[in-house]
Amino acid sequence: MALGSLDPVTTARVVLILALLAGALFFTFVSMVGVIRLPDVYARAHTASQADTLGAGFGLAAVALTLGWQGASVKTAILLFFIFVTNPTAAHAVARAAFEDGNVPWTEGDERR
Amino acid sequence: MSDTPGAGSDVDDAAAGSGDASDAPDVSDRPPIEPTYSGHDDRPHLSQIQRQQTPYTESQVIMSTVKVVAPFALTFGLFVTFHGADSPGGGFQGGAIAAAVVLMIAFAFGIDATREWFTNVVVVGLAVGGVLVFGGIGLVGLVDGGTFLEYARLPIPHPVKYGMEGVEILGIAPIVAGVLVGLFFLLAAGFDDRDGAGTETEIADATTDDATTEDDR
Amino acid sequence: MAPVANGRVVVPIEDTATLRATVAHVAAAAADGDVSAIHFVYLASWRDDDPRIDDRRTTAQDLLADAADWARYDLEDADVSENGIEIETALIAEDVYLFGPRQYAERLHTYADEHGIGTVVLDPEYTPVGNTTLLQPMEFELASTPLSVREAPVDRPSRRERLVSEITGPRFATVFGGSLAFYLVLGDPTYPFDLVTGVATALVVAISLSQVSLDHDPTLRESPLRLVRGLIYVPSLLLEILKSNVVVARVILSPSLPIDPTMTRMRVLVGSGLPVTTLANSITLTPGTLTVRARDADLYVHTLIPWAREGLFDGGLERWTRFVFYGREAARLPTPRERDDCAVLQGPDADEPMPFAATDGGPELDTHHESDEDRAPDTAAEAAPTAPGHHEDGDRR
Amino acid sequence: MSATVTAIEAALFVFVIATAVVTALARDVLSSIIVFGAYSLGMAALYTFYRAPDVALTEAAISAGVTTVLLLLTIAKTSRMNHEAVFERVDPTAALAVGGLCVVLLATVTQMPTVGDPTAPVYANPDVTGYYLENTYADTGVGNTVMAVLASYRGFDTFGEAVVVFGAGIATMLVLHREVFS
Amino acid sequence: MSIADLAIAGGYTVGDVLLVGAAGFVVLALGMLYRAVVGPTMQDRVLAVNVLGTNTVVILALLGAALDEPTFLDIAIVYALLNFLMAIAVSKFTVERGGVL
Repeated sequence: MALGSLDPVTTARVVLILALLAGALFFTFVSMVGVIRLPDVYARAHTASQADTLGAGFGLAAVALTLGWQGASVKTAILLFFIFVTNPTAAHAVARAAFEDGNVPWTEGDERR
Repeated sequence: MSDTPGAGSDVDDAAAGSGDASDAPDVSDRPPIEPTYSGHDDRPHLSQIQRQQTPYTESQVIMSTVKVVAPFALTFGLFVTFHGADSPGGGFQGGAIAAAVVLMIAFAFGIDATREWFTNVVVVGLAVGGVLVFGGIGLVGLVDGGTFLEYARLPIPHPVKYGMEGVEILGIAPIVAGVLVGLFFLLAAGFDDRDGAGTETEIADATTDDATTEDDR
Repeated sequence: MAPVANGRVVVPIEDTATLRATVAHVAAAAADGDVSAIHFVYLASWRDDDPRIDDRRTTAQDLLADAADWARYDLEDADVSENGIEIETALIAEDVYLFGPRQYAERLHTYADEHGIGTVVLDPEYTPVGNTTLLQPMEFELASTPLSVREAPVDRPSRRERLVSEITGPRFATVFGGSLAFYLVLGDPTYPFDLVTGVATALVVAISLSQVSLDHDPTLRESPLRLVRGLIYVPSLLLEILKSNVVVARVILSPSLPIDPTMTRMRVLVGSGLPVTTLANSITLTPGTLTVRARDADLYVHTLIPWAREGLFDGGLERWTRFVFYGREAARLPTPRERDDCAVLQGPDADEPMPFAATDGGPELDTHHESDEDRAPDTAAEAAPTAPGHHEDGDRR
Repeated sequence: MSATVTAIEAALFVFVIATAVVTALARDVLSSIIVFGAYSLGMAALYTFYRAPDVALTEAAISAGVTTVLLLLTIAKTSRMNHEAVFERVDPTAALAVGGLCVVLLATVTQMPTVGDPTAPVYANPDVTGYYLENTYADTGVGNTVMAVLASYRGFDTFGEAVVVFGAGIATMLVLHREVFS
Repeated sequence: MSIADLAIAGGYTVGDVLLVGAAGFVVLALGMLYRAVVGPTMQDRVLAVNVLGTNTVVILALLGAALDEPTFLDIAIVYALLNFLMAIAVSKFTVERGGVL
């Protein structure tokens, strides 16, 4: 059966799932590009904590939408909460460790590391 | 790291709470310190060894996050333990998660504070108690004239199901949690908590009688 | 009690189980003639201009009065006339949020200097709010001042008693309720097995973690309000994250990579503990800015692009955090730029040097023309400390 | 599940093998441990994909949380050497020996049944697996067969394992000769 | 019938699409692995593994939705919690300060 033959609510839901999945992949892709491309650990921590968190948010939203109204969907909300609380803290911990280790942040004109 | 033993023990005393500051000769010698908003660097500097002995605490951001996350994580660990019967999980996994919570707290608050909170009695009690409960549940069947771990003879409703739950929850989970936390504490104590830390002789000392180190102090 | 430097002592107090015994100990020392002046001080964990702190101030003042009264009773009981002995109380540090043991120690030291005091007597249970179970750093920080420190030789109540005293409090109820709610959300609230095990779980969690997770008792009026205001905050934060993520994604994906990373410092006006964590994590979550250090009230923020830096200095997130924790009227404050509370630490227009030395006693590092190749990252922290150099010319607010 | 390898399986295999090789070859022990954490992430996803959530949960709880930390503590308390090179220099003889062993072991893989194959011995033997799968709920009243096997059918075995875990803890304490719990 | 079994186009179901999405996440994870391997600093490696952990959480959740096994979310929650432990533990150890605990 094709997508068009479904009732509008389900169609909208499927489209939304696909859109969220695409968003998740896009932002995780941005995160990956950033982690590989950016010049030093602080700059990498930016994308690692932010683009990736947003990507995870989109991905989990797609999962919640797929599961629909059942007990398990609550777990995606819990997951989202944990990720939004722990991810920035983890990035902060890493950046702080780098700072305590004496890494000077890269600035314009420095050699790429 | 060459350091005079005297300077090392000074910090040690202060940290240990005996705090008889009149013994510390260098306190009055220090230049008066102008209190600053965050004057970390104009304090008399600490050698590497001394710094190791200072209770190092994590940044308050990490501390607060651990404070928020820890109750949820422990609840989830116990949830996994309790729900081993009908969904993935069980005593082993739940016990490991609970132990991980203790580890998390140890990283945020420092090992000393954690050991003060999660005392030795609790650690050893969990491990030993778990084994005893597991064996005890097994022996009930034997006492009743059956075989070892014959849950059907337990004097409770749904004996088989709740017998298994009991073994998972009161037996395996505490053993795993207790042993993992115990191992963590053991490793964290390491070789270097004695004076002069970490040299070969110290490791040799650590394996000989403890009485010698009592004299050193 | 061993002779005290000049007979004048300061006792920082807090509502602890051993406070009474500590006061008795100091009074006994005074009765023996070792101590001629006793100053009880309460270090405020709030700021003067916080809304609705009158209750806490009153509580603190009552506690101070109690401590002074106890000391006088003890002196009377020992048949010592109190005339020769000076008993003072003070509520200090109301002008600033205190962060961590170092600032507590510094405040105590300032007070001691002003009143010619040479000794600090610590209640063994004294734990400055925000640093649960961490007396040792406080003692260590005090040890690096010229003050001599001693701990009142009071029997600590055993662990069990301490836990029991925690169990009665609202903290226990809060953690218990939170844990039970979380458990029932995970499980099935209509299934009796889940109810029973949920209560058991919540009991275990509350007994073990209520004293770890909460610094002070949640109040019935303020805490739910904060929760509601937090829920208002979440959507606006999400929108902010989404918006800046798109901007940063464009920067990262553009072939020329037009980034301008700079370390900045911003002094924020939020309390220690959860408020500053919320702010730091919000800053980190918003793309383009990353909290690298949260040292007391100073947040060291790494910014990726100038656009994010401007947004940071506008202080929108700081205002939101103040709204969540202190209410609507507290959110009206000048931006960090107007307050002159922000600084750029790198680049041609750097205002301040990078605070490496302040963090690990390492060598002073110049910020931007430091060649990175000749300094392996691992050895920087171990290098010998140099002479005391710069410190923040912080106006202590 | 067909016998062909799906996209996600292939990607996970590549990931797991890559992390395993890096873990083995990394010069610095600390980076080995960090990459080993990534390896456990891939393994957990793989277990999950093959519908072994119990194993995946164990992998997650033990490997991500506890093993990493215990290994870290061990190297922190002993000594860690810093090296310029990222990778270990490979000794050709040793590589040949290990490679040969791998080939021998991999040769047996072709003889293994595919995942979910109904003719695999583990399913085909009705006396053991079939019995567990069919009668667990009637016998014990629990839905998770893995747990029923562990705690009930093979309860004595599990008791032995629990005692082994306990004994291992005590033995470590004795070996380290630290009176931490005095 | 769960929405994961819903065929949308060319005989592929929503579950299939989610599985392909999960595979895409694994491929992205392979990219991050580059950073975990080459470093150059330890913090880079920790950071990369932390990102990998977040990715794994999403992969597990997607697998749970695609295969219609909601219990997989439990594993994802464990990872979300313990990934954080790993990040703070390792980052603390990468600071060459000794006596980290």
